[in-house]
Amino acid sequence: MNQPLLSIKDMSITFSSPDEADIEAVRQVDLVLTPGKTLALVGESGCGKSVTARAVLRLLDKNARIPKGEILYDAEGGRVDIARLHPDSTAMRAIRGNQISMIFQEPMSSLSPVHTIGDQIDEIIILHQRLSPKKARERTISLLDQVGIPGARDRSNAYPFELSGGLRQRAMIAMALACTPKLLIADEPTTALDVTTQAQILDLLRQLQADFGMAMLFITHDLGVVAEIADDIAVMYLGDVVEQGDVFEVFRAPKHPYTQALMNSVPRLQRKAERTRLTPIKGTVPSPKDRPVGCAFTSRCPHAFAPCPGQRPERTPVSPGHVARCHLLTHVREEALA
Amino acid sequence: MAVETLTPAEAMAPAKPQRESQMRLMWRRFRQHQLAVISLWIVVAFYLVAAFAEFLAPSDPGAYSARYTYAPPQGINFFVQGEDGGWSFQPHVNGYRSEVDQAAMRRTFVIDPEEIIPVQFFAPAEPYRLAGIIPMSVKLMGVENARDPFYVLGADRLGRDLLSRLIHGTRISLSIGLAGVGLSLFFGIVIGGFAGYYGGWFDSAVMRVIEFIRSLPTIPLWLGLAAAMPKDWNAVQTYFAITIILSLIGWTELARVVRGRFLSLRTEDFVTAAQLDGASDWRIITRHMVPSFTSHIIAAATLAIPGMILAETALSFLGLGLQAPIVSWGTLLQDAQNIRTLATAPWLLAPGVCVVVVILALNFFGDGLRDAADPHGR
Amino acid sequence: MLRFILNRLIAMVLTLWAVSFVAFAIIQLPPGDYLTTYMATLAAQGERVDPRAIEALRQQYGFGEPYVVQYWKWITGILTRGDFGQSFEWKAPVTTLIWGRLANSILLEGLAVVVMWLIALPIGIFVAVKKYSLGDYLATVAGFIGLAIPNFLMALLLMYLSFVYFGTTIGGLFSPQYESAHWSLPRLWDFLSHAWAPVLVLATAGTAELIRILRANLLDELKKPYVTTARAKGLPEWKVILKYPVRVALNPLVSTIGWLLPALVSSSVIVSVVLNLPTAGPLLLRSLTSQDMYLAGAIIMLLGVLTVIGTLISDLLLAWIDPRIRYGSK
Amino acid sequence: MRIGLFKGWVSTAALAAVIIGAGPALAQQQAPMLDDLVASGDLPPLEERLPSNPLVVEPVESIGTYGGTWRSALRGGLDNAWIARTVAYDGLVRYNREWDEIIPNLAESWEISEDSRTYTFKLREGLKWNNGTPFTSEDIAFAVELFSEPGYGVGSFIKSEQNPVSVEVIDDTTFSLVFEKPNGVILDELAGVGGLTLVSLSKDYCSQFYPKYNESAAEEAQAAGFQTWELWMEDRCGWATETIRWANPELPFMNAWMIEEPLTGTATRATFVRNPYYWKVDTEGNQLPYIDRLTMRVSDSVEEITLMALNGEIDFQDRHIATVINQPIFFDGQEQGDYRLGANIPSSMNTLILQFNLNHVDEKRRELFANKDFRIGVSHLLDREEIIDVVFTGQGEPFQAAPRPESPYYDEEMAKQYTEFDPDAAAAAFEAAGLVRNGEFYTFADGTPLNITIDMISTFRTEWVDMMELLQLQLGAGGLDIELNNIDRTLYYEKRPAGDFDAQIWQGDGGLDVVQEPRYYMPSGDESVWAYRWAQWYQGARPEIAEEPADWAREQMELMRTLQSEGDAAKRDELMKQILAIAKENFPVIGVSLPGNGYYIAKNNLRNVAEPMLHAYLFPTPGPYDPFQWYFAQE
Repeated sequence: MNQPLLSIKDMSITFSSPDEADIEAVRQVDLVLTPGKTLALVGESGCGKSVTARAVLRLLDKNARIPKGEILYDAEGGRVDIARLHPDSTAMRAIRGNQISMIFQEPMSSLSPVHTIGDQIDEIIILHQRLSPKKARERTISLLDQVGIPGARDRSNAYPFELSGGLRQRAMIAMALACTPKLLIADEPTTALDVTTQAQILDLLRQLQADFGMAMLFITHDLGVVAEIADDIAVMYLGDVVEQGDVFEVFRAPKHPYTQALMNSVPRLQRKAERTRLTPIKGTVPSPKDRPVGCAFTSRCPHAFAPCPGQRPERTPVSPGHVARCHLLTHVREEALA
Repeated sequence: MAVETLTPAEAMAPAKPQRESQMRLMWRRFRQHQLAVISLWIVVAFYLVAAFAEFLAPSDPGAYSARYTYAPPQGINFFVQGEDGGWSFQPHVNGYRSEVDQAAMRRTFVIDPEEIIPVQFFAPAEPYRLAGIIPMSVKLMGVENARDPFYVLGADRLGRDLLSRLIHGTRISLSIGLAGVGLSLFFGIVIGGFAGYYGGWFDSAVMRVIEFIRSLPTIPLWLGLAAAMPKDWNAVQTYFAITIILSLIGWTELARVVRGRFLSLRTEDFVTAAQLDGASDWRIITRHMVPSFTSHIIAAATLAIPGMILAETALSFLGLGLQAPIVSWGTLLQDAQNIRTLATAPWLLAPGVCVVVVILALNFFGDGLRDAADPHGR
Repeated sequence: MLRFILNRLIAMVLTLWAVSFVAFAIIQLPPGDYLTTYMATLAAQGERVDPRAIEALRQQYGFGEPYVVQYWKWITGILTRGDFGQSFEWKAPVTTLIWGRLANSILLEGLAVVVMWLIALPIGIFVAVKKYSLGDYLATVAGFIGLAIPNFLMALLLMYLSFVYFGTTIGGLFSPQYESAHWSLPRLWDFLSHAWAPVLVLATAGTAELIRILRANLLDELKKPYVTTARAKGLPEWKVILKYPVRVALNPLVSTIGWLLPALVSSSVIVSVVLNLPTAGPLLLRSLTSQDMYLAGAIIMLLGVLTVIGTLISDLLLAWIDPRIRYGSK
Repeated sequence: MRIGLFKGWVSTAALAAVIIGAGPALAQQQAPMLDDLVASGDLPPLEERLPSNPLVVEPVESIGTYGGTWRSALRGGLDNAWIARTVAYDGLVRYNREWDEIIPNLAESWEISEDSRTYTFKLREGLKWNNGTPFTSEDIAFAVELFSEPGYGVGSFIKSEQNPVSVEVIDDTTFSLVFEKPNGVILDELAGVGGLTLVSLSKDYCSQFYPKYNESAAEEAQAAGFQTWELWMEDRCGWATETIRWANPELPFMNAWMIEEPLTGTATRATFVRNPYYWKVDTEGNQLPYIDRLTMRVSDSVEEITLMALNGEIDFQDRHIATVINQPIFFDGQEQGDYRLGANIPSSMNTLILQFNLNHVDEKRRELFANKDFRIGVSHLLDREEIIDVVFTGQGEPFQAAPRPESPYYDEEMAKQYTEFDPDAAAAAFEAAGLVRNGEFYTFADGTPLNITIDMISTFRTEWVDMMELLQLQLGAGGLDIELNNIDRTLYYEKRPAGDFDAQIWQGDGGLDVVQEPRYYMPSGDESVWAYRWAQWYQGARPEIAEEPADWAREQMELMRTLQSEGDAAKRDELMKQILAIAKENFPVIGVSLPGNGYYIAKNNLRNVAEPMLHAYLFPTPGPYDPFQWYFAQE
């Protein structure tokens, strides 16, 4: 097993507001990213997966803090705790875009509407690699070519609105790869795309990962995508990582009721006669401020029992590399009946 | 480092499960803008002054005194030193020593610390009706002997009390702003509303007209209209005519806002739903659409008031607006519009200070309202 | 793009026609005509009015024709001969009176627009980035103070204060010795030492609106994902803000020039009167009050034309800097 | 600020062939700035430029030195009046500095026929326009010819229908003005600003625009962008003191200074430079003027002009800035600005004249306003001392509409009658006028309410607002319900013919210029607002509204007609006194107070400036005080 590239240890993120109590949006998350591997971060909207990903690049809003935990990154010059860097410091900026880069969900709005694709990619190359504008543009064109944009030279002078969604996302990827980063964070990169484009983009990402050997943090709510691209999976619910491990292991034997429920809500291709009703998760995600002290899933869990609301379940190893946070794994059934 | 401060609820959950009432939410957002909150109180204070002018003004704004032309401000002192050297509480103003300098054609004044004129609070006054309703016969402050000088903010060229004139002028100036905006609002909502709701040729026609009016410099319009006003109108008629002139130009901005809101609301689901339910247009507009953008309208209207107040002063400056003996900030400033005043009676610029403060306050208040009503900008 | 320009041009011609009509209507609104005002003015100066002279003038100027006829004569004169008619009061063709003054107006208002932007840009960016901070409030008050002080008062105060503290009178555009000199460095300096006051008054009166729009646009843009993208590139924060959201927020701001112009023209009338600037303003004011109708009509119309052209230019500018409009998307 | 004794008014020039001795032949000098021009031959030597007998002017204080620039300011580009007062005052004849005599100017002498119909003038020999062409009788004849054109909009005695005039040219320097009827006041007309019309055009230059002399003049006018030759003529050859006259630097002048930078519509200043052909010398034979140049800043901002004066950037000025309200700051600023204040004695005899409409169309009101007792009552209700105190800081004295104390027509009784504040007398007078007081206000005898609306204009004189507000309160206290109607000046004029206004106010013209401006003493013209319809009858105008005046007014009118055709000054005086006596008896209008002295601002180094100066429209101050002999002392 490779040396981890980035480890998030026991990280919490809190948001403050002028007239409300602070809210812990992410609590005690542990994640490990390894070169050449993809970690998928899965969960419903609002569960904190994007916040976690952005924390790695310190791109959080200014009312967000990381009060505890560390984000250890093996930079070229040694290990850095990103959690302790100032967001606008030189050290942080040297990592951003250069060693860790990010792809966003909306390729349209994530690209500046008033600059050409080429300009936007050139910029990052000039910034980190100190190339002349001319050379940077050559590199940009080869990158665009590499991500499969036809007529890359012409397209580099195009504005985002002149490209289709798929091409835009390819351009976005080209931008992210411009400095051959060690870690690529992809925040739902395929959500806004249609199905065929989605598959092409996933293919591209997989292939690029193979070419560049980078680690990838892939955020999605689509378990199908996870199956296609991930090596490891971490399932988040309302700020907690409830289950994580090898993707096959977790898919094969989900231990946390939430993971199980997620699995059940994905339709499978079956003969009509064999189809069973999908079991959607009951209720909706509560607001973080209504989250119980204990397991966040309590309010929607079909198995909820006595310790759930008041006591936070520990990380419990299920099998090597497979961990879940659920009282069901540590408490005996009798208590549940009691 | 991001810029926008979102509440955690907004940061975490895009779909808000529990809906706070629109107004409460707005008020909460409004409170974040502290400058707007302060401004709100300033605006309220000024309107209270306007409403209770008779009670607050120490004297009749028209009462003149030959002995005190251009008398400087006295200021109010609260303590007097007794013969034993001890200080006791006695609100008072000091008298003047003055002499006439014939060569220079003026009176010179020196505040006389010896002469103490006690100030009474809730002093008796000529009977009047407070805010036009409540019969009263006291005023906030006054001096016992009406012949004693009482010029807290100084006197003007006829020896009239500037403070009293300022207080009464507040009434005219602020109400002209309010009335002008009210009228503009009426035109704006009716015209803009129709344009936005029905769209089509009417909408484009209205928009062209609005663009046209906005492309005209306002001064010639004012001048032309003000000059065309029947000259034998009395003060009240002139006042209303000025209001109408101001709102004839002012309605365009409000109409634009209203139209914009109507256009965007027209396509929203709840309106479509109401239409499908067979609700009448009138019902849809009044029951569904108007309540949902009242806050924007209030904000836009608030931001339109300062323009009206400034316009009133500008018209007075050009000699076309309200004229003496009407007392407004514009006419008061007109008196202060000369080197002589700047050089020898700067206190007569006090109406200018009021204008500045009120304009700033109304602007910040309106901006705060707009921020709160529409967190995502325009 | 061509279509866009063409459409705008057609709209402009229509607007101009409407402006000319309104201009003529405005000068016809007040009761009486130039001669009644003329008599009143003479009498006010203690001069004696000779009714015979008035009668001769009345014939000479052709008063009493129907309104439409007068308008028709006027507008065809302008279109066919560039003849704006005769100024009664100056006894000179209107064209000889207005061009130089209009040029001064354009110069001053142009300078004011530039200064307005110079003031509004930093403040607008600052207050958006530092929303609801003490700095925000102070900068906002500073940016709005010019709006809040009535123009005439500010102009008068500046003139008086510069007399008291610098011992100079800053009225006009030049000191007497440079009045009719050729352009040179000292003359430019002299011009600047006079022009700062009106430009400042005009500029600060408009900054508030610019700041307000810039702030609203910028607050909007700052939340957009592309800003995060830019940050994720590793750009320093100031560069992120200046290069991306500010750049985008500037686009709609360009189009505000168009409708800032009418307000600017209006306030320049007042400022010019107080500071004695040889712009079209005082001429307009005087001609309106004396009912010198062809002169007033010509100035109102030309000011309208200026604003309409200004709007057109700002629209074209917007199209030029915003690729989305340039390439006809949306 | 003592006021010099004002002597007799009218010239005694009937036989006058006033010849002030020809200048000493020796030591004639010219300004150094002309020396080079003469040396280079661009300019003839001084002797060839001066007339054979130049007008010798006695300096006010001392012989001056050449040089310097007189800085002043115009309020806007149409402020021709200041140029008229400083540059233009050079007619055939002029007033002396005391305004009690008419003295030679361009004309060195004149004769008046027995019947007062023919006036024969003798011009100085060798007078030249500033371009060197001779000034002759032909120029006068040309002006009369041109201004008699019916379509030419000039107002002057030349166009008078009641007493038409013609010119007879006798020789180059001699001509006669011949009137149809006797004319006793023409010399006064010629000595005032109105007389400038006659001598303002050079035939040599202006005839090129006149179809009579140039067949293609009309086409040339078209080509120059003017619709008619009249407009083109007006543009090139503005008459007398018209603004347009100062816009054409080619136009020949006879004044001390000529146009250097013209006053065009776009000018920010107008400048004038010495006329090398000016035809006046000082007592040592030095050619005048002393001052090289005049620069007039064109400023639309009174406040700017005020600051310029305070800053010492103005050498002499009174117009626009020397107001009551500015007096304290100008007084205080004398040291800093290095200037002094001198007294201006106004020709006006009143700060405000209240004119009830004696010709009201409403029968009841006409009867009331025409009742002398009513007007006496109103006059007694005015607390004039208070108004003087509040509005004028104590300057002035209670005064009715009557000639000023400086005037030979001064009559203390006329000036002071009914001026004491006396509510009881007022009540008695109102009772005599048939008014009844029920409660707060008086009503007509039949009980109909009496509310009186007084029209006023605030934009013309700011102090009127203040005065009228006080007046309203004072009359109100005495039981008269007064409403103030602050209106536009145009409307002010338009209301007059309709006759349904109650009262209007105006300033007290005619304090010194009693004969020329008798509007408050008798119904003399449109400005006699109190008897507008009678005045129409007198003028023979507007027959649709003209009304036959009351007997006393008719008597005045007959006296005035006699006066105007009377050649003998003493007899004219007597006639005027009779008119005034009738006015005093009938008390048609109510005055408030005698205006205090005005002031002028002059730099400390500006010399030969008379103090005090009389100030009037007809006597265009400072013109009659000979600005061409002012000079800057060298320090």
